[in-house]
Amino acid sequence: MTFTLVQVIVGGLLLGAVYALFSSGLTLVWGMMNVVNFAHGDFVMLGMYVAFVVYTLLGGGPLIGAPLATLLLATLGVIVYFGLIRDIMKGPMLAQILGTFGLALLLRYSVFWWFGANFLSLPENLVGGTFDIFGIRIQASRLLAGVVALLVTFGLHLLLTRTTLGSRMLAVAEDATAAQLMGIRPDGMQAIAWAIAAGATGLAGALIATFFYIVPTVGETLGIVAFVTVSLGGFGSVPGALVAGLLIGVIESLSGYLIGAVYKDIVVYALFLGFLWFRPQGLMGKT
Amino acid sequence: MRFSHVIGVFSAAVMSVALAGNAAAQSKTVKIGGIFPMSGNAATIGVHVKHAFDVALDIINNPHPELGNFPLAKNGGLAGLGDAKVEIVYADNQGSPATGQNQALRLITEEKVVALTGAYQSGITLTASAIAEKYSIPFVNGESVAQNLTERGFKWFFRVTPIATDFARVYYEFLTDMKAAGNKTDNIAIVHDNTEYGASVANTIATVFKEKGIPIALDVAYASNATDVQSQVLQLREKKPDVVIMISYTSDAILFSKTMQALDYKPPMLLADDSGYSDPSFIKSAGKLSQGAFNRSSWSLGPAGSPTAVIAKMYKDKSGDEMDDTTARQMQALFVLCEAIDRAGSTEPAKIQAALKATDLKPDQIMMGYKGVKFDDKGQNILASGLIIQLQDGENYVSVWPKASAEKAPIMPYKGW
Amino acid sequence: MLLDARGVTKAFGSFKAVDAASVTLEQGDILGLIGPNGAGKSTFFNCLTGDLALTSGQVLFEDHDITELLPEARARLGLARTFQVPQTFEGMTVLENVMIGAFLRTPHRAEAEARARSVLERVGMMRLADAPARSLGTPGRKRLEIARALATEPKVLLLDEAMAGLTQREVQLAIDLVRDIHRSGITLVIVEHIMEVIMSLASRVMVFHQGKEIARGSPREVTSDPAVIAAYLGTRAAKAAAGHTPIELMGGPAT
Amino acid sequence: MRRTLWLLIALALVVAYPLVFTTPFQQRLGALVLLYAIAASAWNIVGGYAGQISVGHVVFFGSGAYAAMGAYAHFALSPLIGIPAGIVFAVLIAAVIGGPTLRLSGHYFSMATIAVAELARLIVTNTEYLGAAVGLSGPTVPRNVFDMSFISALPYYYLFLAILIITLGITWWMTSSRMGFYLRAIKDSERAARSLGAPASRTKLYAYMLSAGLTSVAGALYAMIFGFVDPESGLGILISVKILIMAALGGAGLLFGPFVGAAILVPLEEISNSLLGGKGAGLTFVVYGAIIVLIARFQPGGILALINRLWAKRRAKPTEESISKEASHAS
Repeated sequence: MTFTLVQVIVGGLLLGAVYALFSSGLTLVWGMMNVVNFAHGDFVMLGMYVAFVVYTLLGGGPLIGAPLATLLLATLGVIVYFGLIRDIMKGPMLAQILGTFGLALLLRYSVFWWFGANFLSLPENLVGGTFDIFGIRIQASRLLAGVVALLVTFGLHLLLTRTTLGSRMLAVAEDATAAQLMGIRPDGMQAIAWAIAAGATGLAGALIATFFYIVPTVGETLGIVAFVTVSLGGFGSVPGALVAGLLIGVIESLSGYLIGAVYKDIVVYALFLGFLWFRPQGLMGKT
Repeated sequence: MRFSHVIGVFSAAVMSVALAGNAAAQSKTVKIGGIFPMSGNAATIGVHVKHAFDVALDIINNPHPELGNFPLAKNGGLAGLGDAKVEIVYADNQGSPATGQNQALRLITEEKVVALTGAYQSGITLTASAIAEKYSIPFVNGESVAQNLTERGFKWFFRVTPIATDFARVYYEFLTDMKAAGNKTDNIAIVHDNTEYGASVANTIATVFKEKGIPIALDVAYASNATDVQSQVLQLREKKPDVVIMISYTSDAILFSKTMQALDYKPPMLLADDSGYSDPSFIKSAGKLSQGAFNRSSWSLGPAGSPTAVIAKMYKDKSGDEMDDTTARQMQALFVLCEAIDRAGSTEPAKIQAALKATDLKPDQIMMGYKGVKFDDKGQNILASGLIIQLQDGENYVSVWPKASAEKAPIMPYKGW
Repeated sequence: MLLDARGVTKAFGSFKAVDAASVTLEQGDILGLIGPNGAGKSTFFNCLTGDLALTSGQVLFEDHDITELLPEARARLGLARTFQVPQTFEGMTVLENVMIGAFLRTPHRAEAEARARSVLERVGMMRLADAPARSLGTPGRKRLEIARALATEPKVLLLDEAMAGLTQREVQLAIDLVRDIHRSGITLVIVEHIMEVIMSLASRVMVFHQGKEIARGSPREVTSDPAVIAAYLGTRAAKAAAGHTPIELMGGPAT
Repeated sequence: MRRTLWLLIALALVVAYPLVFTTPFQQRLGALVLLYAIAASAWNIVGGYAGQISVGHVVFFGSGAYAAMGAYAHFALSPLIGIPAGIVFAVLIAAVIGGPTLRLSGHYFSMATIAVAELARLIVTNTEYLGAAVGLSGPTVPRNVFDMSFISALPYYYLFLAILIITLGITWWMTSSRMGFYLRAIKDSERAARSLGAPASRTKLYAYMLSAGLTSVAGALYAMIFGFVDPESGLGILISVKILIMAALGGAGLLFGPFVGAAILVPLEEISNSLLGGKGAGLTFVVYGAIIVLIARFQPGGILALINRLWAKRRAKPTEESISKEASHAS
């Protein structure tokens, strides 16, 4: 009993790290630019397909797939920023929902058109199998995703708090006009933020692909988790997303095991709403 | 006299228009509407069924002597309608009951289809067939298993596929035979999603088994399209059931297989309820992790040269995928419909309806492992039945039960990866 | 006593933006709040209007405790305000902006419109009634905010830098407007950087520095207070600037 | 007066539509446009006028749909009886969740409404009484006219039209009353509105409740025309998004914006699905997505806003000079 419980919690933590991983990009653009990206889940999906294509064409694992997905998605992020976001972020919030939701459909069904609707999958042993530590099973692919999640969170946090680039980005986030007066180009900073966010999302997709199925509509499933994670963590807070992700992962695992799997999402949403009541700015958000 | 004269001219005109219409219909084509999910979560179904229907149309519209006595194979077209060709007009239901109904209406009134088939998800079949009923157009369903579809008192709805009660009986008989062969089968767990499909099938199985004196020991329900199923697998690992019955769509089926491997859990016997476990993309993605999985199916390849084997090969050439049960059942429904139209010798809905009611196909006239096709007054095929197949040696299912149609013997226990 | 704030303290974390400030306002007063940037005068102002909740202290309005009241409830009692950065209702016309204020005293649209028109007449914006508010520039917006506030028929009007960003001629026009409002019997609190405005309008002045009140009195008394000069310029600069009049130093007419 | 004339012409066109386009599919398309216009107009009250972007409106939609089908399925009553019950239920939910969530600003409000909607969907999926995942069906073979199960779309069309007119009437009445003024003010600057005495929380809550009640009517009508409701089609978040997109596309915060949006999107969706959907390559959504992106990018205020702007260009615009001139003149 207790043994299984430990496994449940370990599994929940690993799952939570993955949630955190694919939420960090969303929280970045959400917090910095006040843009809701409804296409976020589909960025994850694109990262997964990059990993799949890399594997099929080159036979390479995440060692090649992940950097390539990061790079390609970062490029896409910049394109999306200049092509769409730059204009809609000045508009009402509705225009943002409209624009990014349209983008989500466009991306999802372009992939559908190209790759078809079939479920795809990478081979299980692409990332070194499963460890067994005192009977607790840890999948190497999930562990890798978890470690990368920590690194990405840490890296983004350092970038934002310790570097000139980071403080410039934050200055733009704080007040774009004032930043411009100080000689910072808001456009450039925001494009970089999109590149980083989309790149991190692509990276997440490539890693998740090693243990999840790949299908054009997978972004829908993952997107909504990212939204809850980011809201719970506080918009714009990268460490917040990590803590929230871990929390949701463990709550889902525990409630799925103890109460029943059909109720785990109910538990998560109810807790989330209850939490919003007492702390509307999220775990680590600013008031 | 003048009045009757007018009547006479009028009726002559009507008759000639009717005849012309009839003649036109005969020289042209017979249009059938196909409503399937072609986008959204179940889009893969739509992709497969299109390939399958292409093959079916090839068989119906062109002479295929290699299929022997298989209905509609000999002639090029429907013999009963002067070799009229069959054409399918497809519509995407987008996984939504509302869209499905709109498209059914469009197919009936704009495309003037003479009959409908589809629509995969039971909820959509429900709304789409309601429109067909209102417009008095036959609706032949090949794959939706919800019980209530044939409980609505409809006159124009016909279902070829076996339904949950049939499966439950198959599972019970299969497990009884397995127990007789020395396997433990008393402690049964059902794992199912809480969609209309998963919940209703799980319910029916539980009820049937309880009646037979074997209550289900563990019921693991989960929400479909899960992001994670670790806790469910751990529940199973802890309770150690003898048999795990899996009722899952493709996405969750893949996750379960991957998670079972990651947590090193193998039930002694894994019995899947078709659906996700039959999807070729499941076999490609997770077949290697699910070796020895039993599966309910009504499709089996049959010996080389048999009509089923020929059809399977045509399908593989067309789509690149192996024929699976869901696709085959959909294809069978199309054959049943076309056979009835051929027998009716007309495209009038009422005549097709009458012909469908009179349908009586023998096992050698169908491609599925049913005992035949014959509808009761609710429209349910009373001869529908199933068999058990097993994933053996790689990526192919082989039929293992009942003995009469078994290609190989069942292998125990579940091997996994 | 119209308004009485006692020991108002507002802390953000450990930082006290306003530290135990008190003020009383009598019917007919024009109270000026001055102080260098970041002195806490705007925070104090927002504590009076109810936009910020007090950390400690008490605010009385006509002897009722309004400390816990929401801004809208204070408006109903007769406390109106303008904003430092104009908060014009961009999607509305000038007339509609003023009607929002007028609606406080009447639920009827026609009545609100009539009252709004008469306020527009009074502030000299009648011809712009149907113009979209977003077409206004800074002077227009500042004036519109005053009109809106007047439409609520306030007893006390709090003006937050109503003249910032105006040209000298526009400032003069605005001063005339404020005098006119004062003559109609409305008590005023004005936060202002421009000393000329304070000098010519205020009957009493309160000076803030680092969250604390450092001086109060008539405008003339306050501007000659060494502590005030030091607060504005720092002690060294105050000595260096000894030859100049205080008004010039504080950004008076010279700017 | 000119506006009234145009309105009458538009009304005449809408009334005449099903008599001109007579095939069942065209008539049904017309009915669906009106149905979505009702839902989007109801959303517009809180999303457009008050600027509170609710993404969870499907909760109210679903309560109407379930009430209508439940009246038939459990009590063998006409689905019409379910409408008032659905309204009461929706307004109650709005009152309960509106209190805490309307305090939340911007994105948090949107997220909270998404969470509420998902919660409702999950709970209903696990509630046997509401048909769980299978859903509830209406009468397929009508017992009488009150079962609202017609073959022709015409009765639906004119019923929906009547309700749309009522919805727009209520909206118009609201916008021209104090409440409407307050809502628009709160949308532009809540702080300023409150400083002028607008009771922001209460006004938003009333708008939310009004919007919820009307949305539930739309849900009930939806269930009637399709004769069915299940958790996905009655409570799926995509319905909310669809409603929101229609309002935004036509012009949120404008009386006829949602109608214009519905009149464009519903046919676009159905026709592109009819033309492209059967090919099974997902092209419908590529086209649909691209159009939405283009509109968001180039016309974020919606199509009606563009038309209004072109219209307004013909009028003279007051300039900055005239303002200061006027001011000096008056003082």
